[in-house]
Amino acid sequence: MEPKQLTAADYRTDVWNDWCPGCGNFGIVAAMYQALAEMKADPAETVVISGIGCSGKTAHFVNTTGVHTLHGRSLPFAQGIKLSNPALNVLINAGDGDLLGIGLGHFVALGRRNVDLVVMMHDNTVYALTKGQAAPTLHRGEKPKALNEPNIQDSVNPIALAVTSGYTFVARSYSSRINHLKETIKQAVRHKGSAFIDILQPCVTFDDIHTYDYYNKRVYELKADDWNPIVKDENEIQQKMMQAIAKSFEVDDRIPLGVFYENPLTPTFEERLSEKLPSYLGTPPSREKIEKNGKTIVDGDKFVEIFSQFIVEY
Amino acid sequence: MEPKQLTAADYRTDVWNDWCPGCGNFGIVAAMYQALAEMKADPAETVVISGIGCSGKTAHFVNTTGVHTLHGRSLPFAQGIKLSNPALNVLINAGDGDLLGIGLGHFVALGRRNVDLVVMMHDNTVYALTKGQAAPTLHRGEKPKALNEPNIQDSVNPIALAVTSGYTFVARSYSSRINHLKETIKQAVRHKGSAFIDILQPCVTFDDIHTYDYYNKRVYELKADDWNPIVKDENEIQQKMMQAIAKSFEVDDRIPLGVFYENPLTPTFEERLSEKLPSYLGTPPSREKIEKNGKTIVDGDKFVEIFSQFIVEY
Amino acid sequence: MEELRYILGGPQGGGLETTSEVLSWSFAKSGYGILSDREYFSNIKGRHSYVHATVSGTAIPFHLSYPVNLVGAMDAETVFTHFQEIDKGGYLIYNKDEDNAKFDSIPSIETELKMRLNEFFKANGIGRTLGELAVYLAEKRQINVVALGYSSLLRELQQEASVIAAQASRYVSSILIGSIASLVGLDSSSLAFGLERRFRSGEMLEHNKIFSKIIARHIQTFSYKRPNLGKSSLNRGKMVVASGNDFVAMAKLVGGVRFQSYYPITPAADESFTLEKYEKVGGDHDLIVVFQTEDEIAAVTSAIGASLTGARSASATSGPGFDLMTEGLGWAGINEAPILVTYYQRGGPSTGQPTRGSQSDLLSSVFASHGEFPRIVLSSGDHSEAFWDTIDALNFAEMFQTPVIHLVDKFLANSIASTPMPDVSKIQVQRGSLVKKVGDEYHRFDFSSSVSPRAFIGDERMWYTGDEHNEIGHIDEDSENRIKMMTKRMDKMNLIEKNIPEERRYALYGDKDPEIVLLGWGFIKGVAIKALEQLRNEGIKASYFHIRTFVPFPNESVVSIFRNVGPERVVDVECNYEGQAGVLVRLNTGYQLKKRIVKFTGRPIYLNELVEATKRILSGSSQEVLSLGA
Amino acid sequence: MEELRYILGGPQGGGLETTSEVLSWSFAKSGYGILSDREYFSNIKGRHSYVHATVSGTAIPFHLSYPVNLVGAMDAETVFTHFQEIDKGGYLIYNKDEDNAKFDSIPSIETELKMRLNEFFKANGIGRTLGELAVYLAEKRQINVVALGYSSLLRELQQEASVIAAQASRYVSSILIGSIASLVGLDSSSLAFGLERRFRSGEMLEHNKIFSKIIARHIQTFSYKRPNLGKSSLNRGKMVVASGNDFVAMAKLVGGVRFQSYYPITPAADESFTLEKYEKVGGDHDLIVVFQTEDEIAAVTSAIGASLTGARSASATSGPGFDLMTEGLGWAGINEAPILVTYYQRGGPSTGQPTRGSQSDLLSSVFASHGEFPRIVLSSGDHSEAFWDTIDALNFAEMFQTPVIHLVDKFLANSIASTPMPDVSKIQVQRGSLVKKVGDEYHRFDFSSSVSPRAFIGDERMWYTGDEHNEIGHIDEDSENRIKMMTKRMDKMNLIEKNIPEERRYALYGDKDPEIVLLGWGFIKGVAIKALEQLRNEGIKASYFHIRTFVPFPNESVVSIFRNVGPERVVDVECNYEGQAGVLVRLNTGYQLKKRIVKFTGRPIYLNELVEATKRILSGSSQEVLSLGA
Ligand SMILES: Cc1ncc(C[n+]2csc(CCOP(=O)(O)OP(=O)(O)O)c2C)c(N)n1
Ligand SMILES: Cc1ncc(C[n+]2csc(CCOP(=O)(O)OP(=O)(O)O)c2C)c(N)n1
Ligand code: SF4
Ligand code: SF4
Ligand SMILES: [Mg+2]
Ligand SMILES: [Mg+2]
Repeated sequence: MEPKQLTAADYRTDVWNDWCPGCGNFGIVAAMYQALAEMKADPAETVVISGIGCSGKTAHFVNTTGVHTLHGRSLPFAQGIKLSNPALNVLINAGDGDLLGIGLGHFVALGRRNVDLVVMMHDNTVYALTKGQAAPTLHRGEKPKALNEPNIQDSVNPIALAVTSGYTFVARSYSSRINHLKETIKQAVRHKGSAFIDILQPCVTFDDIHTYDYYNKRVYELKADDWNPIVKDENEIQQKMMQAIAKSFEVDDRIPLGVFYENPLTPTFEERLSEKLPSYLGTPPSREKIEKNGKTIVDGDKFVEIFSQFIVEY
Repeated sequence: MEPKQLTAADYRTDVWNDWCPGCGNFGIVAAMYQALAEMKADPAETVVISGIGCSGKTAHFVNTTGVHTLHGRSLPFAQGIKLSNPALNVLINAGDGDLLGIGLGHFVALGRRNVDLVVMMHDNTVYALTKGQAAPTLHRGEKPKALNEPNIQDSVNPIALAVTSGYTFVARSYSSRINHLKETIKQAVRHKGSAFIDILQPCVTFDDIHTYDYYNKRVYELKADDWNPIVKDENEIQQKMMQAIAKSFEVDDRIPLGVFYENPLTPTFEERLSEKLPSYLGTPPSREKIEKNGKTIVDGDKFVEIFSQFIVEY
Repeated sequence: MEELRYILGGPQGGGLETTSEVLSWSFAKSGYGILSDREYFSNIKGRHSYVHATVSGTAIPFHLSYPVNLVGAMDAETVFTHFQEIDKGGYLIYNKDEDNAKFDSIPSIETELKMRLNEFFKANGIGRTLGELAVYLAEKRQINVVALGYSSLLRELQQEASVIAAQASRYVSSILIGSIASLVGLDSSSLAFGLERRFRSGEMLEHNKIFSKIIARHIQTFSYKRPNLGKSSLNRGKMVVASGNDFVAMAKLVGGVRFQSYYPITPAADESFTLEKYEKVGGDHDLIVVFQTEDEIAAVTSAIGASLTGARSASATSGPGFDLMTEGLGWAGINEAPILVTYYQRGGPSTGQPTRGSQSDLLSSVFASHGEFPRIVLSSGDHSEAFWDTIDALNFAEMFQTPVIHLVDKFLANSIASTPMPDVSKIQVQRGSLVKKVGDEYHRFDFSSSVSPRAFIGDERMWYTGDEHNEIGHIDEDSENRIKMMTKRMDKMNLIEKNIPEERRYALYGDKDPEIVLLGWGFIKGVAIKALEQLRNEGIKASYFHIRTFVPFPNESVVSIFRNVGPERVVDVECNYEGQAGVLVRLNTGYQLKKRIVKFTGRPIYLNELVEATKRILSGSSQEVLSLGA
Repeated sequence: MEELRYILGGPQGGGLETTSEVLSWSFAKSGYGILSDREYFSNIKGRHSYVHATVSGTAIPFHLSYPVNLVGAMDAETVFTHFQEIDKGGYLIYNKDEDNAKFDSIPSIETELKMRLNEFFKANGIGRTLGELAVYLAEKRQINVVALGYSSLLRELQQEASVIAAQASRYVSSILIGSIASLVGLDSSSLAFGLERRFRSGEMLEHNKIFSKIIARHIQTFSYKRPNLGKSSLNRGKMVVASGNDFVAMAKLVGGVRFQSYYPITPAADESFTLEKYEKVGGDHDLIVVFQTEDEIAAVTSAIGASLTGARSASATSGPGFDLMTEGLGWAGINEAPILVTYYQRGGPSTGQPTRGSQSDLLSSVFASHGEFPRIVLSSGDHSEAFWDTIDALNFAEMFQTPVIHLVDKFLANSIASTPMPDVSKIQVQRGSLVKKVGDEYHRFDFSSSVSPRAFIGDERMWYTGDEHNEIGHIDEDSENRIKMMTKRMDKMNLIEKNIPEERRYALYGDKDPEIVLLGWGFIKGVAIKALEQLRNEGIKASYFHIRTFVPFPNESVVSIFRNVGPERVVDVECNYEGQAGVLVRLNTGYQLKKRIVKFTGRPIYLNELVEATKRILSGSSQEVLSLGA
């Protein structure tokens, strides 16, 4: 399909959006619509993949291909899709429970691969769709309204975890800074490798602590003049990682938004595959012809040639 | 049972140990036997819990209670055991595939809880028991002998991951420095909270890269004179975490052994539970009487009292 | 009127649950029995949700039916969704301020319903507005339309109770409480009781009391004949009014569960939330650790771990979570670890219909996990069964040292019923074969019996492994040992067969010499039993065979039913597509159920459709697919 | 001699596989058919492992049997473990250097075997040493004991081939190659072929050639009558000599799998390793991405993802991994995603007997995952079936757009067989209903057919969800849509019933008018067919009913078997405890299998024990539990 000139509104489906009025998720899809329009994303070649949760519904609200997967499993589904068709532009919308709770193993595994895709985490500190239990992003001692008692598990630090796991683009944005988020998404898409965006997303129904007000008072944007997250050469990697992790500890009074870490040098998984399978990018698994007129492309002679190791002639 | 004076040999079962001759695992159990003897561990109150892998067999070789669980699941089994009987001394022997591959979600979740137990990771860079595939600790580009091609996934950094996840005692030791390992285990047991020991463990059968020779040339012990991993007050936490993570990047030429991070201040999960359930440590789940002469301890009156919210009288 | 059936509808998150609860408490307090089902989308706020209840003073109701006598609508969508369900002479309470609302401009109404509405409005020559529909209902359908101006009511509340305008909207759902109480003539002390249960004390309570009086004044102005339930003839005494989830939670606490692990999932999680509320159980030294894990794998494995230390332990989940527990279940099986999984069935496959009901997880629970090990699978038919089954499940798990799966369907889990308080003195706690202080010679898997004496971790030294093992618990690959150990474990199925009597496995209701037998399980029980009554009134002799345990299966009794009435006259009634209990009937007895009434829309089976379907079966139909309910 | 049966034993990791491979290649090259099973502990080095083979020049063998004609022992443990299995007049090759070894001081021998040995030695009044045992075997059992001094042989090798002492031990396993080749009189070019296949070129190859000559010299010194296989009468042509794992891997490559994800697990992983070796498939532009994931959940879900983009995709696992795939399977079901899971069955439950075989995962694969969705379950009986079933499975997955589970048991997976090269020109690649360039109006789940035209992600815009959905793929909770969509999906089972013909579902071997019918599946095929022959020789008319597909089930044919021969004469033969295929027979046909021959020790069923058991059944026994094999 030829990319058409689509507007942000064109990237919205006519599925009724049933998020709670005022939900931070609206800002996230708004930024996605705009980013997709500005990037002239081809709807058939763009895939929005989500897990299960309020965030999971995103796949139905964006007018590209949408794959609404299982709770916690958006990343392996996404990798299957991307690795068999690396031409696709793959965006993932996952809940914080999705990604850092049940799906955490996949989260770290993706970092180790650096597959070229974008992971957007709807960071709302709760399991929203199951009615407000503590998500892994909720700090210990906090008690949003659905909890009987304050949370007794510590929170994970998503930025530090992403950096430690090998993500090569790690950023934070905020659902009500739509422009900032849109730009961050575009940067993440342009980045080659696994990109992670921690998106602060107020859940107006269940999280009465991390409200718009809470974030509005605390967030600030990292500025180029005193913050450079980009790895210029291999030797810088560790230092930039450390810098990002150190920055990620700022979460209480002032919450930084922006790119924490960006490393364009580590090869993507697709590049690693291409290295051993040179035709990979040209004819990836989804694009291979496997039959000619209903017959396998491997005929008898070819079979013998390929599998000579197994064949004995007597 | 009264603790008896047991020797290291008493902590060894008479199950035939079928690890490959020369395997690093022998050093690990040797250190465990000694540590248990020196700590006068009561065999009935000590529980060795393992996953599946060569490492998983450890539970059968130690003459305390042993629970050989499922691949990747040693930690949740262990938490169920420990939380229902917090008086137990719980030691976990897990493979690096076990813990940082399939079981990674549990690994991070445990850090968030700081349950008082000890996790020993048999870091041998391969899935040994399935014949030598790349484990999550194997670096990209390395090709131990069972691989057809060099590994194309990056390794995780176990120390950085443990620190980031909230483990309050994080150390590295080496299976052939039995004394160092024994002392580290004892420290870890004494520590209150989740303790993680990354144990370098040469797999002599499948890993022809990280051999004894490889490690012997590289390891060095962190010394008190220029290394202090201990958090003295809350304000130091971040700095000590950063220091540990920075140190964890040293993996190539020189590999540090010792305690990377130790934080005695964060309350354990058991303490957190006790705070809301004051009788928890005194009469934990496993020690509660739930019946009197075959009847429930909750009689009719008590039922009405407890569940008054549900009861209507007409 | 023998029973009152009502529907209350409104946007999810709009207070409907409060309304329903208050009414349930109030009805219960004034001596009526109530069953109240909750239907909702997988959504937090805004989508259409409703409560469907039956209230009766002659028998505790365990069924729902259409048409209803009353629809109370918080919003226009409720009217558009449910107007067809109101009986002639029934009532519609709605907000006339919305008279101009058109169904096709309500975004939350799903396309299919819009299309059906479109056809209906066209066919009946009505405009598309709520107002016109109301007129039509009053004139053409003989429905008593109680048109209230919700905003003016709220304004009155503001004035009389000095509620500030911004907060008045919190009381929209109270309009239904007040108007139904007034219409039905609920006594004011019962209403007050309901309100107090819900709001305890304070402003909200006071405002609600004032508001119900304001509303009553308005309702008085309608001259319609009032629905009259009559005085209750039910026995007086203590009633438990609670959801199925809560009944199970109560039973777990009373039955001795001291460790429950869970990962949130609809419709199971409510049980764990209740357990959390009661984590101190009720005594100074009793407590339950309710452990929210990172996933269901951790939920089941940590519960197994806890079980090894001697704590009675359990978990609760539904389909997707149960799938993830499959591997852990097998470990419990080979290690003979007592463990209870309460399995709340929702609509599948996959995420399916996460907030709707089903009975489609039976086969997966009977066969889940690779390899072979003994298990017990129980299923509950109503709230009281759910309570007692939980108690039994805990005992069975320890008596046979094996996993027990307790199936509860969402219909039961999320509906609120009034049930006489269980006689707690009848509860037995059977812990099976236990030992202590055996010392070095303790062999956890002693061959002496299928159920070896069990010591707790912490009391003795012992070994467990998921590998095949010898008596000590160490890995063993020898063939002879394998045969012995497999046989020891699998022999438990014989022990279970012997020790769980046939009568415990099923229940038979209705005519002793039936023309037709309905065979079902789970929440079908209530509606089926009521259907028997209706059928009898119409001269049809029917009975209901209720399966309570699937493993062990009530073979003998099923066989005798087939023998006695003939295979042609046994009808499989289930909330799934393929008739899963029917599959197990075939498997266990060889008999094939040739007639089926199935429903798989996620909504419960209603009395009227079951009766009708049964009659159609009697007239020759072999399969009925039910579809009622919005 | 019609067939040669041998056992080669030694410590795991000691080179036994090499020995076995070389011999297999060599026998195949000289025209014999071979089947060679591998038995090993869950251990990397040191525990006893052995190969059990049948070699024949009259028919390609698909069975194993006891007693064997020859045991080749790398170590004393092998002799202690297998000496009872040698036939009178058979051969024992062993290392006389170990003559002083006592069985009770060999730590790797399991307790139970030690106890059995103890009894045996006591009963026969022999000392506990290897040497004494050898004498006993030669004298009392008429066994031709080929006692070799392994260390002196290795010393000769060091001298003749100038191998340095430290490396000589690598050649212990070659001693068995050389001695068997020489004993059996394998022609030297076939032996060279076997060695070349294994060692390619270089030092190892040369040394082995020299060594086999050295060994032959020693073997010549024994005056025993040689086992004589005779010249092969098998057809000449291309034979594939490979394990079941490899046959499946070949079929996947040829059948068009372009994405395979896996997480290592015995006995499945070998398939993926082979795929990795052939990741370039064989052409410049053909490739397969073999994706090692972090767990089986990721394996199945990434394979499903790949499938959505149009790549034929598959995974391979065994019990514990399959359990973890359960949830993903349901997502594929509701999303009508073609996907193949090759399910290698090992001993369960739980970790069970991870390196042993079983057929105990049938029920879990038929019923895995909550809710209801169509699926196909195939099972293979031999290496050639495994090849063709894989091809079919891939086609079925796409034709019916649904998950396919292909059951292979470990016996088949890990045994090496020689099979005529498959006629590749017969392979059909059927991709089912595909579309491209439909544009905005593409509805992935179009109601027009049970199998909606399928476009690939990347070609069209479309939606998928695990929730119940409408034709577009968006979440939909409407009842009417639910009924349509469930029915559309479940109707595939009818389509499958219609399109997979009855003949494809089973195979029937043996007598047309049998006294007894063995009913089995999987690797039982080979031994059962051979058993028919033996039984016929003994005057018993028997047939073997082989189930090839469990979903769809060969109902008609099973029913007609029961009808024709009578339920008393059908015997369930399975490698599990409860007779799982029997359960499915009951479920699908109502017939109960009343006679059973089962084995659940993890070892395959052997010809002799099957024949014996069948005869016992014929004389009235109703259940036989087999136990043969070390
Ligand atoms: C295996 C499994 N377990 C549990 C659930 C139930 N569930 C649905 S949404 C959800 C949590 C969602 O939380 P999060 O991922 O943070 O997303 P949010 O709703 O906050 O966007 C859970 C636990 C499920 N669908 N699948
Ligand atoms: C669910 C599941 N998947 C796969 C396996 C197969 N398996 C057994 S051991 C093992 C890997 C062991 O590697 P590691 O955890 O590093 O332990 P090691 O053997 O190296 O000590 C695997 C994948 C399994 N037992 N269970
Ligand atoms: S529950 Fe929270 S996250 Fe979900 S839609 Fe409502 S506000 Fe948003
Ligand atoms: S395979 Fe490796 S890790 Fe396993 S026992 Fe052998 S040397 Fe040790
Ligand atoms: Mg969330
Ligand atoms: Mg390892």
